[in-house]
Amino acid sequence: MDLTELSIVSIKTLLIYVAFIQVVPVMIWVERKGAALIQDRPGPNRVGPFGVFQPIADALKFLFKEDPVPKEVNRLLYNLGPFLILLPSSLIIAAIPVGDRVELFGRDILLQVADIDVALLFFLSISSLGVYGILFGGWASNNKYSLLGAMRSSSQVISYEIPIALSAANAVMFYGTFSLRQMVMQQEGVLLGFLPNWGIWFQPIGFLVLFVALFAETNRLPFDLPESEAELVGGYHTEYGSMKFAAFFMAEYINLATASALLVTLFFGGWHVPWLSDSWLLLKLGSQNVVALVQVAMFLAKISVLLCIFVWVRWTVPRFRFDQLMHLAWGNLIPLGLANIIVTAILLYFFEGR
Amino acid sequence: MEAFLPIGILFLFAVMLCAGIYVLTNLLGPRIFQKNKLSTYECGVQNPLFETNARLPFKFRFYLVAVIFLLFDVEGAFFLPWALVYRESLQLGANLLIAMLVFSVFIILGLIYVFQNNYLNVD
Amino acid sequence: MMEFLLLSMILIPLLGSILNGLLLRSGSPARTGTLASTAAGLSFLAALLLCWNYLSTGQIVNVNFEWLRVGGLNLAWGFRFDAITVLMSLVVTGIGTLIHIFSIGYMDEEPTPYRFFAYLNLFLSAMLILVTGANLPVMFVGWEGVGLCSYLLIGYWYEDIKKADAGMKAFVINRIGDAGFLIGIFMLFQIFGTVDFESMKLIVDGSGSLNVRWLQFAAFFLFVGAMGKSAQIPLFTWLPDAMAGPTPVSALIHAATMVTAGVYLVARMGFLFRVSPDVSHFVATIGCATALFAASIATAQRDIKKILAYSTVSQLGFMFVALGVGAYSVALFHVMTHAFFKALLFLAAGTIIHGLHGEQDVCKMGGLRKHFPVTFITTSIAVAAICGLPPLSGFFSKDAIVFAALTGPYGGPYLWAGLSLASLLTAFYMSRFYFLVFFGEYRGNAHPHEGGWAMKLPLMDLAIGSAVVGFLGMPHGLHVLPNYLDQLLVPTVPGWEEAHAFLTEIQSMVVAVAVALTGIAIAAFFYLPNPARSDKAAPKLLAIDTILKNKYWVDELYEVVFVVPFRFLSGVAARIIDPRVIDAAVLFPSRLARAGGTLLTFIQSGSSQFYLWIMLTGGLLVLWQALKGLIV
Amino acid sequence: MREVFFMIFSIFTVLAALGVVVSRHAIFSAFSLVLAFFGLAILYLLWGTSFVSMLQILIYTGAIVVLFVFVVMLLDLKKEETLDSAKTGPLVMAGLSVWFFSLLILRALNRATYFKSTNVEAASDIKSISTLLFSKYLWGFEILSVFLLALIVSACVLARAEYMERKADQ
Amino acid sequence: MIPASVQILHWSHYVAACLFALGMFGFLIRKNAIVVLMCIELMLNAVNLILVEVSMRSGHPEGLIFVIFIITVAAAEAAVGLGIILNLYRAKGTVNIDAFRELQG
Repeated sequence: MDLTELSIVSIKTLLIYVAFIQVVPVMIWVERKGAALIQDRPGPNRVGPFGVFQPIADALKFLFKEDPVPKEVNRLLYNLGPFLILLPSSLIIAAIPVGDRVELFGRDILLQVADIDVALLFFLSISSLGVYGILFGGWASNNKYSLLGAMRSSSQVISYEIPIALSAANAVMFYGTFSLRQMVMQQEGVLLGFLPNWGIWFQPIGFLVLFVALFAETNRLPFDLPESEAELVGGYHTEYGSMKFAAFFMAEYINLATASALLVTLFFGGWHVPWLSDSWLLLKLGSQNVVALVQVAMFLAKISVLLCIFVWVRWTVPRFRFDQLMHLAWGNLIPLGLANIIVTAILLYFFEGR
Repeated sequence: MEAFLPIGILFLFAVMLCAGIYVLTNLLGPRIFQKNKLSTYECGVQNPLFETNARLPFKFRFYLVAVIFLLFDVEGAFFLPWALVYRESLQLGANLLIAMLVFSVFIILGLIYVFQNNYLNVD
Repeated sequence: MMEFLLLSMILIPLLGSILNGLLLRSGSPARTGTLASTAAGLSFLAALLLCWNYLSTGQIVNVNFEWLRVGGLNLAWGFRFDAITVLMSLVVTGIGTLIHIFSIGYMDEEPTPYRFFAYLNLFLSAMLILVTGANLPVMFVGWEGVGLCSYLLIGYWYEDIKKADAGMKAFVINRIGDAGFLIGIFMLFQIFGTVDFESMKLIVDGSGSLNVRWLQFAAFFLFVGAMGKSAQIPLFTWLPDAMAGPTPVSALIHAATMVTAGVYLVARMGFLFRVSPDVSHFVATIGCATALFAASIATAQRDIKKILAYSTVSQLGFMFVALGVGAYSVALFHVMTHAFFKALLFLAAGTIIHGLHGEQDVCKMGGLRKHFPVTFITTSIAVAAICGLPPLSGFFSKDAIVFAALTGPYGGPYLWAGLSLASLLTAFYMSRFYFLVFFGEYRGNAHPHEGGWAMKLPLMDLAIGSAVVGFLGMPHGLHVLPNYLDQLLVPTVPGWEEAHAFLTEIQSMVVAVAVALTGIAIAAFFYLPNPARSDKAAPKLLAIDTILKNKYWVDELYEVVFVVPFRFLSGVAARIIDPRVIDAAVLFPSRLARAGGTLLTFIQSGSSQFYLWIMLTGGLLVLWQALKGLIV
Repeated sequence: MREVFFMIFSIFTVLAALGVVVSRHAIFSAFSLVLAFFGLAILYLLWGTSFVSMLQILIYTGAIVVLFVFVVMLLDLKKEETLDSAKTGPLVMAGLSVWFFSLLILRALNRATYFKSTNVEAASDIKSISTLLFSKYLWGFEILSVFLLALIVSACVLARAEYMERKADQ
Repeated sequence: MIPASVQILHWSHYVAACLFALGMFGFLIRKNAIVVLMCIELMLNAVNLILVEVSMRSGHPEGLIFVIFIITVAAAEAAVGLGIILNLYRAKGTVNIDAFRELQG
């Protein structure tokens, strides 16, 4: 590893990391605008045109607010809480293949933080680390409600990890590799004439399980029972003020972004332009860099569509009761995922087995 | 092994971000501490009982969820390597399929057992 | 035929005792009494026939059965009927039968008479075994049987603790004697290799090269046995206490038969004592001492049976003097005569006590010649005989002994003087007894009545016997009748030739009669005029009354010398030695084990981490050793 | 380059492990356990087995320690004094001996021949491991499934949910 | 104490040894049952590390299969162990090992 390569890589990771962090203010704005639209009200429009600078205002507000630390709090874990959630969610970004590759400075740079051959497994493992933030945060703040909230939300998160693992296994079975980049490579071109060669057509149930599970994983609305204002006063982050509280939300939105990125890479062809194959694009646009640019734009477009869906679902679907939620995980999603794997295994056997 | 280097770098950036947040809030945030601010937030209900021992008497259900998650997580994890090699193995015959079917039979048995005694009806 | 007779003589009384004691157990004294007496009578008849056969044919009847064959010892159940046995068996069975008849009357109020008669018959058979035994072990069997019966009979009324103790005392002291007897038997077996009389006799008479010292020792130990059984000086205390038994018992056992067993033993082993001078001297001196000692005590006794008991001890002393000086035949002659008149005296005492309903104190009697006419006549004959008045048996046998003491092989003037003094005292106390009981007014408060004919008949027979028997052993000096007894006994018992002494036989007789008469005169002087105040007068003058009354405190002496230290020692053993030494030794290992155990409980501390720590270090050490070679 | 990382993360893991033993409250020991396993995962990465390290994070850190934290939260433990000085003497010795013992074992292993091969990073990627797992050790895999079923049953029985529930409510 | 010729020995050997030692050390010292279980996990991981290192350096991937099995067993051990500790806690109200002293002579 000589120095130049190192610097290139670090710059690349910084860029991608900053890009994903930018998602947070955008999402805040989209969320508020979306909620307003659904509830037929104007939403934030004071700060800048269409309230575009509202998120910045919120961010500054969080920065300047006081950060009260309750007395009998377990200091170390209390402070670590929010960051233990933020770290894993930001690590997951490394596995997402944003684009194909770019020729710069005479090198071929992959448009993703790290192209590891166990990317999907990496994604699964690191996402399972997220639980610690909730647990330690809830327990450390020495508050009955926060403890109960932590318990509930962590049991919800871990319960939904298994469906994710199963659907991931399903995808791996189909694509035959853990590397997300390879998966995206396999989703190029056209399928049956009129369909873009996406993974969703092959594993619709897998997509469905993963989609629902990812909702729970990110504590999005239908599943945001643990810190729902009405019941548990804010769940595990009741005791956190100002920026630490904001950290929770940043982590949540980053998780949202990575989740939708995963959905896109697994089922919606990643950075491929639908119906168009890369070679054709290279022919049309000439240089690879331009093609990469188009691919990245396509990737972002797909993600934003999904994000809007997330927001849309959040403000329309009512909240689950906790036991319904658990039942959904253990009673529906896991058996569905298992059945899905068995069915695809058998189908694969018939289509390809000798 | 080299592929994991960028992850390390990304980890560093993330740590920098968190440290930044932590430092900024401490620097910028005002420090006006009053007694009730420092007590844990009980939505206004002054209840001495909660003062002392905030740790909730244990809800055993949560422990059970964790245990069952652990075991099913292990079983789920076994699916991953299987999925990886399943497709090629089809050329060599269906023994991997049968193996997995047997494996999933036991998982289903486990699930049925768990549901029968409704260990998971977390209230 | 003769063998059968011999065996039947011995076994019939045994059969009688078994029938009475174990099978019939009938309550009425008449029925069991007659059964027992017939058994005794049959045995007496057998004895007579055997004697007639011996006297006529001189054939020594011998019966042998296989008993023990161990190592060098070849023991047989040997029974032998020779000269001495003639004499002894006649005395035993004859007097035995008379006493059986007498005791039928005596035992009329007893609730369990069959027990008494069973013991009596058993005693008879034991005595016969003793007498007819051909070798020492068989004799010892009889010896033990007799001891047992004496114990049983003395303690017949065992409810009374004193009587039971008396029985126990007799038995224990006899056992001491028996121990000496056993040691004697062992030594003899060691020396001769056989314990049969005949073979021993042949060896002693035959070879001259015997080691005399060992023989002396054996003889001495035999004499210790004799002392125990025949109540000589150190071991005589049991005989006076034995009076606790019923009177017929005293008569039969403690007068006539058992006590003479010791004399019979020494006489039978005469060939041995003949050869051991020192022991003979010792026997003589012991005999003389006992005679004097017992006679002196008898003078002060108030209990009628105690007087007779001490007189028996003294008479036994006379016999042992005879044996000591070597006149064995004379001793046996005195045994026979003494058996008759002493049994008679005892039976008379029995009738008197029976008549006075248990009153035994002489001072409370008196003037009984009116109430007991037959007893009076027979007792006067017996008293005359024992004092040694001429025509009666006592005179001949006692004077023969006194003369033998003077002229016997081991005799001497001092013995003669001692014996004369003893016979003086004998005359004195017997006449004292005679006057106190039969003369003066009756001082008791019971109304006396004489027993039936069953009691009188034996008295009369014995009286006749004690009068006539004397003529059998007439001393040579008188030249009236030949000494039939010597002719009978001398071949089997070593004879003796008189050494020249300052008195001839006739002169010694005259001196003896004078001594007797003076004794009687002194007694008459003191007791005849006023029997009432009699007891206070005589001995008090000499201020030795209290000593005599208390029997020289011999019993107390034994108590102090033996019993107290023994009790002290056993106490010490129980309190100190047992707990401290023995228990400690036993408990020490257990205490050690417990201590060890508690030490180990430290290991079982219960904390699982401690157990793990122990396992870890152990495992490490093992691994260290295992891998030592491999790595370091 | 690689040796440097080895050193850093070895020390990091050992310190974290020390944290587990020494920390006063069970929560801290759980937290340092997480760090230790994370360090170990990175060590596995440095050795080249990415699959095992991911598995380590997924199961060990993601499930087992979560269970530990759950239980710690369940039993509201007071702060406990960890090392009573009295016991440390012999047990420190135990630690030393264990370390020495493990080195002994390793030295023994070192002498074994098959160690001589250079540290070739042969078939260590995930595909080869998986194929090996499902070819040679298929039976182990099946037995594991039965084992896990038994585990589920036993864990549920041990937890005895309904009994505990009543007990907790008293 | 250890002879010089240890160049083959690698950093991870020492790490494994330390982990095992610390695990055993904690296992013997700590009074809290849960921490004891954690120390057991530590020990198991030390074994895993050795296995990984040896299998990678010798080129035989069987070691890794072993590691996978060990991980499952560790999961099993944790599940059942904690179940038992819960029962003990319910029985005695405490998790301190010294409270459970029934197994003694």
